[in-house]
Amino acid sequence: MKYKSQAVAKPYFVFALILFVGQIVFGLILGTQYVIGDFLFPAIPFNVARMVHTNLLIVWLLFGFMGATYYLVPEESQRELHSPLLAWVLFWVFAAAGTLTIIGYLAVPYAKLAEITGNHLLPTMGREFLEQPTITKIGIVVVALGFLYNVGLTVLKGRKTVVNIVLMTGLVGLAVFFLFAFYNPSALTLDKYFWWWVVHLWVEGVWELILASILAFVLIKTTGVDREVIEKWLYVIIAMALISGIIGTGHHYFYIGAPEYWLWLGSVFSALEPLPFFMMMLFAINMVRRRRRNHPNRAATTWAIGCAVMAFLGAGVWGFLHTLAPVNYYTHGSQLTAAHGHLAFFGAYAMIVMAIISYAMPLMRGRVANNAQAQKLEIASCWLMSIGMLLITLFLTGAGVHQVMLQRWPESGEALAFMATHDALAGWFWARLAAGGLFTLGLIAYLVSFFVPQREVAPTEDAEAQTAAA
Amino acid sequence: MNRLTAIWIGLLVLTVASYVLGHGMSGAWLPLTVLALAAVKGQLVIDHFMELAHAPRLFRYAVSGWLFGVLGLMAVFETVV
Amino acid sequence: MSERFTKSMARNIYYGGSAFFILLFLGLTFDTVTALPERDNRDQLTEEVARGKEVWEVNNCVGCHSLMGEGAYFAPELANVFDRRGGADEATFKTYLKGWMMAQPIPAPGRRKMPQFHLTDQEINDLAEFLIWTSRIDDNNWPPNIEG
Amino acid sequence: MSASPDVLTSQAVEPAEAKHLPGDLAMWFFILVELAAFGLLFASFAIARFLEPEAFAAGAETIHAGAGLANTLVLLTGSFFVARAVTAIRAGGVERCVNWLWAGVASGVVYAVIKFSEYGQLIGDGYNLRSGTFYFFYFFTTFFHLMHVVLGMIILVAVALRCRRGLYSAADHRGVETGASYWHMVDLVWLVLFPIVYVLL
Repeated sequence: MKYKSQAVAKPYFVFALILFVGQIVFGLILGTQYVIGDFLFPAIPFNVARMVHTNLLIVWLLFGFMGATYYLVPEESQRELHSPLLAWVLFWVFAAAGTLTIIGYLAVPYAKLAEITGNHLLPTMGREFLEQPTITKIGIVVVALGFLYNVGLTVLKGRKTVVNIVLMTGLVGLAVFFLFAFYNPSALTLDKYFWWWVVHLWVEGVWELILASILAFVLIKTTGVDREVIEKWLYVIIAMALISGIIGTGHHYFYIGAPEYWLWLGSVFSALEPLPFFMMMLFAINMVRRRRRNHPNRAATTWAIGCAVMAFLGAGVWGFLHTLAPVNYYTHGSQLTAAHGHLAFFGAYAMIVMAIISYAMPLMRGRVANNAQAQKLEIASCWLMSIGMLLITLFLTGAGVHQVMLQRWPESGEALAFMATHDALAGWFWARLAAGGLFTLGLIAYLVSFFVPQREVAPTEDAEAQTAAA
Repeated sequence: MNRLTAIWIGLLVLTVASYVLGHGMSGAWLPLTVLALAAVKGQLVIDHFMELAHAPRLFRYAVSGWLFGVLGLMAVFETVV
Repeated sequence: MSERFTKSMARNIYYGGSAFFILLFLGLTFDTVTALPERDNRDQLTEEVARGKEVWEVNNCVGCHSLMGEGAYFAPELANVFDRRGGADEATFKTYLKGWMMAQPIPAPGRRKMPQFHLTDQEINDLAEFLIWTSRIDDNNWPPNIEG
Repeated sequence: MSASPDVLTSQAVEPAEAKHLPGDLAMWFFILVELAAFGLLFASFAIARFLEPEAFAAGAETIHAGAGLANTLVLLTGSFFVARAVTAIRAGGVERCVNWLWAGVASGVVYAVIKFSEYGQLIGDGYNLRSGTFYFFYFFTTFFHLMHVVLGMIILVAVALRCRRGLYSAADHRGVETGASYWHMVDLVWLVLFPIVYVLL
């Protein structure tokens, strides 16, 4: 760690992982409810558990992105963070608001929460992923503004690297598109159209910039490949991501009431969307092959490569699988959507946060890398989680195909009803739950790896010399 | 006359020819002829304007492949429809 | 001679390409927003429908159900429930919906449970109006069959 | 930086032997992605036409083939101008290069004027992006292409201004080649679009 203020990343990473654990706990509850319908009912109905599961995902990823930003921006800018104090204050504000919101979800019925928080004054609640009370949404905007101010000033006053600039455009885009969460017209299609400006333009737009810049940073540090080379590839990859991804939003506009031409537009441009992910995978593998030194932190490299590969599979391959309009006509809103969502989020975003945590945490704890034992456990956890998630995806894909065959493909009258179909899919859902168990084992192993005693602790000076060499 | 000028004039002539063919005549062979003319024009542009004739082969193959791929697909649909 | 693959050109393509596609997307958005009132029968979007959407939202229905394929996939699609359970007849559907909402949660062990939301008669009526209006949006003929 | 005497023939400076990719590799990635996008659009067009042959045949009756022909000639000419600009700068002719580039930009302006009058007539006749699949493809594909022409013009203007400031020479003119490559790609796409949309139907 070169700059003292980089240390503010630590609480963000720790809290991100705590929320991650929460997300997985609720994931297991949901998986169980898929096979035992009244599990934990009425204490935790499915909709509440799902809301907690997805909201925790978004929030822990945001904590991860913020931690990553606080860690890498000072190092890239070659100066201390503008205000570490502000970073700490915002950490507590965001953590408190997030925790209160989750408690609100669990403690009172959702309608009651809406009433308490004055949803009728500015109704924004009750839409998928944007379930947060309006006041929480306003809090998110305030935190984001403070965060952008703090980081923006640091970048402006310091060295402007490509990693910094791409990360900043990604973060500004993230904040700007979130503003559409406040637009909730009565006309449902209009609502859905702009809802995707938050959801799609985040995960298939500006988040990809954040992902690519964090990946580039980790690769610069761990491979020692010339920054110039990594940076120009970074530009090309994110250019491809936006070129395909912006009009690619159209693949969400097929069947929600938008004009028919979106069937063509969405299909054409989203057919290009796997391209940037494919390039990113080749890029990461290539950079590691061409590495100029063997960084002692092998675990971080494993996460980085794993992220690029799994992002390609989840976002690229599984996305393409059902993105063409004639296919999507049958698969839209089926278990296939869930399959794609799980692998894409894990591969692209969960894994990039774990990659930067894996790289930065040891440095913040005063060593270049963890000892061999801890790294071995961490790498094993990466494999376990990845295989667990791949299995979840495969079983959900099986369930999705089976669902389409029973419920969507046959004519009205011959098609099986939704509930009957889901009864028939129970085998797939049991298998998915088991795969979720495997994933949880991986997560536990990952957490344990932080507590493996470090017998041969490298002195801090060494750590700094190593980073300086990068 | 220099090479580029010759190619430019050739392209103009081929364009007018394909237009006249398409609008003045009919016949089963016609669509394929028009597509073939487009392929010739495209390849001239690729080789002499884009200068891919002297570029690393991969690029020439990629762009020419695109040209013949798209026109070939059209030809397939023409004969099927 | 300068390098064959330069960072500045890569940067120009990033900025230029993004700006290009953002402009195109804004243009298409403008056209779509212009076209929507006709596709979603905006003239039939009554007060009841608007209130029904709020009932839908504050009870987080999308946490289990899907609407035009979006939401959770734990409970049936509801954009066409008016056709499926109401036979596309408004009175039939309203009677059905009221009976259904009152009966929750259905006491069948092991079955997926829908909570009791304690909706008033007016709220149920608004919700029905919202679902009826939704079922009439031109959504390019989705879903493929009545089961959604 | 003045134009060097024409002792160097254009043949002599042309890199005939060594393999040479004109322009920046980054631009070529962009060109390949653009071609892929257009390729998918053309393939979709073929499929849509296969699905609704009557609507496509009827639609084709309403568009103005003469405008398409004129625009093809204009774009080919523009491409020729820009190819001459590259030849000029290779021989060190800075001023000639700038002039050819402006000529290229002018061809883009003529193209846009013709295109807009074509749109004006069709929209006057009551057609738009939502008048059926044929009109969607006609309007979207040609407008998407028109935006590429405009982007190409912006690139050519930037290159011409830089060239005038003396930033390119016989020894270093990769920027001119980069801009020219993009411009020719726009031309190439139109050469495919023209027969498909204006001639065959």
